[in-house]
Amino acid sequence: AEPGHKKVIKIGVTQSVDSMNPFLAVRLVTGSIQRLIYGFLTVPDSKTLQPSPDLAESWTTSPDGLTWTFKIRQAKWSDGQPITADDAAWTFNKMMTDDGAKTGNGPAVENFRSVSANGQELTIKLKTPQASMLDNPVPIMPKHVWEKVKDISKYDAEVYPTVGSGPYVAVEHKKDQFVRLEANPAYWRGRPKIDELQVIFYDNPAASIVGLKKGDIDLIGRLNPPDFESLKGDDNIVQWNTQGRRAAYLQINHGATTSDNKPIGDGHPALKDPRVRTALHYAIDKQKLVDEVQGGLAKPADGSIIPPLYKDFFWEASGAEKVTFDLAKANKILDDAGYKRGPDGVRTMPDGSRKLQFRFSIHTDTPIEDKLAEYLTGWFKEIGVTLTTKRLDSSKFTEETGTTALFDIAISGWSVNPDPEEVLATHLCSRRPTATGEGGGTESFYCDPTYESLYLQQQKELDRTKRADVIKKMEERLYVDAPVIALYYPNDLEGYRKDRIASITPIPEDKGLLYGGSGYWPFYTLEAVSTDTKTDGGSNAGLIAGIAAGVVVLAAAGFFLTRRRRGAADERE
Amino acid sequence: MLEATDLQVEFPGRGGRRARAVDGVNLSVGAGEIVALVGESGCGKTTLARTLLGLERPSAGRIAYDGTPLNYSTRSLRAFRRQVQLVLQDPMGSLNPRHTVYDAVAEGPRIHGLPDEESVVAGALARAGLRPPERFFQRYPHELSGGQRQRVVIAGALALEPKVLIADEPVASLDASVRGEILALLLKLRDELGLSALVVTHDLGLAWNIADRVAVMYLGRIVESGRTEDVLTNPQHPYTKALLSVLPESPARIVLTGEPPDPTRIPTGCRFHPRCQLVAAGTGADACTTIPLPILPATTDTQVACHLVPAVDNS
Amino acid sequence: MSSTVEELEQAPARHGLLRYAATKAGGALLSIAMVIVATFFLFRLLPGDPVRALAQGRNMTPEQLDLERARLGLDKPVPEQFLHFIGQTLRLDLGVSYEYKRPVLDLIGERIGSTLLLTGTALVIAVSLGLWQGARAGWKPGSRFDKISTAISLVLWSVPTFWLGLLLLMVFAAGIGPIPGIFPTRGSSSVDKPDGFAGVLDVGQHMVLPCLTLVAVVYAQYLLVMRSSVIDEVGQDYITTARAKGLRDDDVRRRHAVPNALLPTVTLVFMRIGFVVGGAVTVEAIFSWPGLGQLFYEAIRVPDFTLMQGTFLLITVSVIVMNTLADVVYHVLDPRVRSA
Amino acid sequence: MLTLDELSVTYRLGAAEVPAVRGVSLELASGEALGLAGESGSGKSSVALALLRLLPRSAVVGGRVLLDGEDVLTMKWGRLRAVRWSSASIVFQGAQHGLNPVRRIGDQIAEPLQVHKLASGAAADRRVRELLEQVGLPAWRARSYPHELSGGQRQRVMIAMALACAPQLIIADEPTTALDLMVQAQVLTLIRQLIAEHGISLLMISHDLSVLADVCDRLAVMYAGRLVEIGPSSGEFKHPYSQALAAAFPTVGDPASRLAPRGLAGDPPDPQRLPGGCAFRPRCPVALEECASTDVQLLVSGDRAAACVLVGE
Amino acid sequence: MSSVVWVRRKRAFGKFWNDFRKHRAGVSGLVILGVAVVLALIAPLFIDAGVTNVVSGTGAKLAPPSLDHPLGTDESGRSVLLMIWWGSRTSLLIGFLAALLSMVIGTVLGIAAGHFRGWTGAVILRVTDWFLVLPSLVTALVLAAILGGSTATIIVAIGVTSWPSTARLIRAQTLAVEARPYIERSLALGAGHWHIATRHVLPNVAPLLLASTTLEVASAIVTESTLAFLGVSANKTSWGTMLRGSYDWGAATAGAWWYILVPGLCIVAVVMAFTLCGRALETVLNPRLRTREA
Ligand SMILES: Nc1ncnc2c1ncn2[C@@H]1O[C@H](COP(=O)(O)OP(=O)(O)OP(=O)(O)O)[C@@H](O)[C@H]1O
Ligand SMILES: Nc1ncnc2c1ncn2[C@@H]1O[C@H](COP(=O)(O)OP(=O)(O)OP(=O)(O)O)[C@@H](O)[C@H]1O
Ligand SMILES: [Mg+2]
Ligand SMILES: [Mg+2]
Repeated sequence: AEPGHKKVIKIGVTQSVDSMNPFLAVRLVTGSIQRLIYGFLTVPDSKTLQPSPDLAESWTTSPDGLTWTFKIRQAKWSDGQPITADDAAWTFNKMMTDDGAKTGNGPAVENFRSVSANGQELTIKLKTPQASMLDNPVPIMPKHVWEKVKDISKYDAEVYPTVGSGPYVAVEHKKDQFVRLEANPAYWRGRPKIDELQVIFYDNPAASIVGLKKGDIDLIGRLNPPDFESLKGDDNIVQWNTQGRRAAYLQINHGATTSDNKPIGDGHPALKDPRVRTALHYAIDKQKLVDEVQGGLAKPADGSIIPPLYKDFFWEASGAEKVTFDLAKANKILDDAGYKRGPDGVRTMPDGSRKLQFRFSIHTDTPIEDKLAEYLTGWFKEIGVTLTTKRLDSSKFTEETGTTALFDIAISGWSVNPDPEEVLATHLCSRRPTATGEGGGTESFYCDPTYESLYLQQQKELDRTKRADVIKKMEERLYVDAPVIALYYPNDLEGYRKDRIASITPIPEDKGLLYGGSGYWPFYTLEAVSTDTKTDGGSNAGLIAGIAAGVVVLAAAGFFLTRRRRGAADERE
Repeated sequence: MLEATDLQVEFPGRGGRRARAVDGVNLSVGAGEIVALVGESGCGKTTLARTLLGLERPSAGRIAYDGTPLNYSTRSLRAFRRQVQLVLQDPMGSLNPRHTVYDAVAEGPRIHGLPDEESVVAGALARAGLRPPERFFQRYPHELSGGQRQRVVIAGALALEPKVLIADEPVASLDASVRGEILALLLKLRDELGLSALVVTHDLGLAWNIADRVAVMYLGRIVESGRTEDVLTNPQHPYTKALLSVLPESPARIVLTGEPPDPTRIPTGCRFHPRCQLVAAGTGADACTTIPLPILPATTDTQVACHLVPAVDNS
Repeated sequence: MSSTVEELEQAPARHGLLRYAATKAGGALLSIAMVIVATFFLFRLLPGDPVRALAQGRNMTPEQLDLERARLGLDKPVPEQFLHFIGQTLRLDLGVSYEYKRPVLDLIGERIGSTLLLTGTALVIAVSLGLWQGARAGWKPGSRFDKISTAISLVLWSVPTFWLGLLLLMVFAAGIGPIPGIFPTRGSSSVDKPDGFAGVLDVGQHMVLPCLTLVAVVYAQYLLVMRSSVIDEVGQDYITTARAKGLRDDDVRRRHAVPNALLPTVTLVFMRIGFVVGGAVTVEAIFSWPGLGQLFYEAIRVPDFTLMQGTFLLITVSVIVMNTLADVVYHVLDPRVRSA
Repeated sequence: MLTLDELSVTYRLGAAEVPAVRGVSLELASGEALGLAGESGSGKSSVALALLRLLPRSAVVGGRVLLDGEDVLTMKWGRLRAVRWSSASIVFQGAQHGLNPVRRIGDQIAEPLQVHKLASGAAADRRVRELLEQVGLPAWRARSYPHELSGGQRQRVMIAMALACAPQLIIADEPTTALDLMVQAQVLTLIRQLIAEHGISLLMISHDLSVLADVCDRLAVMYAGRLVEIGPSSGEFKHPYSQALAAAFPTVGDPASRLAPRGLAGDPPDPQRLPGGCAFRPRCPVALEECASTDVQLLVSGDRAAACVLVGE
Repeated sequence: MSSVVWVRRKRAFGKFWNDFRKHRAGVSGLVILGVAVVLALIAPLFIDAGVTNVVSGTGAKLAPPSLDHPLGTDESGRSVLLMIWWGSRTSLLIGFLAALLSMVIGTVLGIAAGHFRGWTGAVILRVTDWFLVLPSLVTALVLAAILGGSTATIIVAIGVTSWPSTARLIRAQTLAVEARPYIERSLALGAGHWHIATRHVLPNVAPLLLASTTLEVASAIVTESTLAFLGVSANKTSWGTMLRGSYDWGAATAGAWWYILVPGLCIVAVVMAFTLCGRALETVLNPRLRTREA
């Protein structure tokens, strides 16, 4: 492209980049940028979200599912060096051997026994079968560049242009301000259609909306409902509202235990009773929550922890199993189970020992959760259950709801990847904290034999359809047993300027996501409106106007003051 | 009554040097006697007065009241302060602007837990010439004239029925036309109650007005003392002579040059010699610059600390 | 008197300044030591397990957590951690950020420039404008100029910084009605910042709104302080003397009242630097200004233990240092205390 | 040279008015030294400040102040600035406050020279040195700051400053109050010597009659904003207030005052609440009935004039 | 005699009121303040915490001012007017209590630092100076983050970081008062530490303390709103949390100016009222300023 007529697209984000070193970075925004810079073994298909070839052209699995062989594509790094299986092997081996390199994606190689390379052939040996092998989140790094790094854990990777194998190359990063990416001409799928992609950081979400409306940025993802609403009515802006990757649910302390099955925490005993959990489930008007809390920009959850975006894996309740808002039914369940109402209308345990008074743990500083809490409190009151809200800052929240189990009901949620294994695993027995109260990563303290066996089954099942069936059974189990109660699936809300972005392909192509999606498709296919010039003219005009105004004001003030002074000089002291 | 012996008071001065504000003073105030302490600014008059009240600890020497040495424990200090009271220069400042006259006068009785507070206060006010006392009870200092304020301060002291009054420049900030009244009050109290008083002043006219005895202080020492008539009409010490000579009426002025001396650097020999008109005129003796003078004893007779004045016959 | 006497008299004075500066520096060091110790214990009070907080919901095995804990030195007993912390801090090592995995000092180093630029400019403007206006207002209390200035500053003084910033952003960056949004919505420079003078202009344009916000709130305080300081001087006899000498009113103010009134303000000006720093946290958050305040705010939100500790330490220590400097500067400026 | 004609000064305090000076008329001949006495609050300083229009804005000035025939009160500001200090200068009461604490005294002495364009640069320096020597201070003191000087030295600096523009008139407002006895004597000697040498007119204000009598040719006594007596400094006072004031400072050695302090009964008047008739009547030892109604003006008797009905007799 | 005292007090107050009345700004501040405080106090007679409950919002979301909702509604359809009214209770409570806390600490330490000359005073002064230079907002932010942002901790965080200036002021006043001759006189009468501190120093610093507390309340309210805005306050509805809400819910971009302006203007108005009052009190009660004005 001619200089000065570069096609530039600017994306606004409300999180700054934590580290340009993929071995260390954990933030979502950084992950999105890595997707654009580096190749992965596979990439979700733009239509079906099934794993499809990326750097790995093809792959095979041994019958026992323990050995995977990937054929690495004949392509070049952005600096012209060929990409080989050795690069991938080096990347994985580095993570397996260097603790410092585990920070970013450590768990992804946890199950690896060994990784070896032979020309373009990469062989990974696993400890146990793993169906999610094809959703490996590790970017493949150029060995010839990175092997020179002495201590990965201290390396900030601020070297530009970066050497990568994705559609873009990072050429500049200003901390807390922006990352500038240029099209990678050597990209194996072909050069992207625009010349430059800028990822611009806003600390203040309101300012980013202003920026989009003004044209300071061209696209912004991960909007919250009110900001999304405020884009309405702007002719230049497309409001992008689709199914999201996330499920929001309640986590219920149904008798938390440690990994050696010792009780932990101070959960309310009534919640151990599945009937109470079901009754609570009946007392939640999910549609109302969607309307009031999410401004209608979500889908009520008639399923479990996997959102309908992932058609293959989504399970929806039906028939008798299906729980719909019904306070009478909820009351009846509780009455039948022997939780009698006291004189104050609050139910007590059947033995009369405790009132059904639950705490609801939410985060500080999250109005959505506040609001949710108020609605739940209202409905639960109708069924004789008192709910008190307990606001916790995020570290305390994580500790109380994830390790020490000092909660009754807590807000929870998970953004699901194209392969749902990660979220399924958060409800495994092994994820409960150890006897010493450490570690874990459970989202529910759940430990259910049925669920466990189903999990093992889907892990080994390499046939996608069969595996999906097993996974749906797991979701059903969660739905019925209710250690977690799914509330709704928030929509993915984005906005972009159509006077700047000529076309952009979501992922999946049918009603998919833009910024928030998996893979690089939207930003690879992005096309800019061609009349593009640098926007400097405009901003300079503003500047000049501003300076001129300032000068006028100063001159006027100066004139006024000197006049006053001259006047005063001979008047009075 | 009140007697100071070889009193010395030091202050930490600049640069680690110590300022000897009072440098060896013997002074006594007899019963029913008014003693004036005169001297120029910074010579240590106020420090001496404060030390006599126990507000400042002497670094050497001692103070005795009625023969018993002053003890600095809280209790005995308090007891001592019922006997010896203070009147300060600035009556406005000596009264808390937020306390009424009654509160101000009753403060002493309250601290000492005297019974029948109100009659004590009324009595003290009446004695200080504020009659009828009730009319003044609820007034605030700013509603009084300067002279009335000073009377209130005196009444506050009288409320404790002290034996000795120490007055530091009691009329210096009062209007000329009012000062006579206050001085007359002091004289009257002496006559009626037998109160002793130490009046600190730089005004020789004042001393002449009311004092029985005068002590002239220079740089932390008393350089001449004796009966008022003797000292003021027939001064012996060159310093006293100079002080008297600069009074407007006096015929021949001896204006001393230089600044009031610095208590952190006391000259050797006679401490007055750098400014002494006799030394300047060359009539001084060698001793003036080299031999320190002895401290004058606390007698009531006229005495002078000067190498050039032949010792007065003390017999 | 001869000049040797003069030298004799001046020597201890100069000596006095040195000693004064040394005392002040000693005091500052003591304060810094207190800050360091306090910081350590303050941050140990933080609820929750920092390592878990770091995991941010990512699933980590107990072994990984242990590893992380060991890496951060959190597995050792508190006294040992304390000694380690002290030693580290004394070596000017503020530890490694949990979140960014990089030395806190590096992170600070990357952002301190923009903060200095913003707060420095704001401070210079606020001080000069505030002092100038305060001096004029205080010179004729009750005049129209005084009334207007005082009113403005009282309003500004009452306005929460962040709110003002938001309003300015909405009005002058977004544009409302006839007012065009001529100022950028974020950051300290454009992505395509041109070189040379145009680049300076670019940064200048970005700085207008955040700077205005900071100035507005801070300058009011300087104005009020200077005003009352000048009012204190106006009644002084030396002012009457100066007028009696036949000086013009303005000259009396400029040559006599203001220099004297400035002296007590010096300390206050510096004392308020802490306020500017505090204001910078909100302003940087609103205008996405990539500075220390933003880093600190981010550290609190994560929460990033070491980063929070490091930035807090740095901010506090620099304020202490500034204040100490102010004391010494005051000492040099005021001839009365200089040789006292 | 200086004529005050019915000068009045009234301070406005919110709604209240404080008549500080109520019709003062006097004349000061060239080369003459006039003393103005009176106790605190009688309006002495107000008179002094009114002479050069230095009063605060809350003061309303009436009457005329003729300086060499020109009315100071109606002068243009430019002219007034020119007159200030070059025709008449002031030595203030509190020398510690009359000097700017943060400027070197040399600069402060030179300032009027520069303002009135009489000298600048090296010439001004020379003049400053000269002036300092005139008041008996070493020239190097020009580089000192006020706080490095003692009270007496500062008062000398004030005097040097007053002399800077060689004015015909010096107004000295309590130049020795708050100074020590000996220092006071030094300063008075200096003033006496300077007016004798330069032929300057002097208006000296003090509350101490004896000090004034010592320096001045004529004495004026103020009470409650009025002149109550004016006459040569030698000789007996006629007004009972002046007499009482004189008696308040006893002569050492005078047996009459030994152990007999004398003063006036009653309190000084509050300018906001002056009694009708003669303002001094409530305290007057010899008050007559008519004093309650007649507001006595200055009555001339021989070489002095006094505002007392007894004087006319 | 006590009736005489009472009459005296009344007259003293009358004089004070006369002086105060002359400060028009101060009086208007006092009026605003009075209205705000009275409204906050009587709020429970008319409304309850229910108005801040999201579920009970009756209006449309972010509806502009109308007859039903004179100041519009927020993101949940709650009346901004009612929330402002109810929220004033939290804002004022935090303002007053934080100021009170800071005043108590400041007074005790200030008097102690001024009264005890030896090392006690020196140590207190050192500590005060140390706290004084700590950037108070930053410190409060850290404290609130560490202690969790309940109303009580916010009060503590603000109180603990704002006392040093009070202590400084009180110390300076104490020194000034103790330099007065009446302290010397009192000592000569036999007074002890306690007597001096309570009978002389405290009554003399009390008026200034009142003025400075008034100013302190103002800054506490601003600090609370800033802390709320920065998200460390898990408070009940206050003006600060409302502003935070307006920010979180995109009121600015949605053009819901009432939701941003009203709480902000309330803060400005009340803070300004406190400031005006405080300044007027200062001029009326501070003898130094008073003589200047005279
Ligand atoms: N608290 C103190 N600390 C240090 N030095 C002091 C203190 N009090 C007095 N001095 C010094 O002691 C010396 C004597 O002071 P003092 O006040 O007793 O003098 P004085 O004769 O009362 O003077 P004046 O007539 O001015 O009141 C002075 O040089 C003074 O500077
Ligand atoms: N700026 C002012 N505002 C109001 N009243 C004033 C002002 N200056 C002086 N006064 C009043 O005017 C009267 C005369 O004051 P002035 O200063 O002239 O008296 P003075 O004779 O110089 O007294 P002193 O001997 O105390 O200096 C006094 O009652 C005083 O309170
Ligand atoms: Mg004294
Ligand atoms: Mg005067």
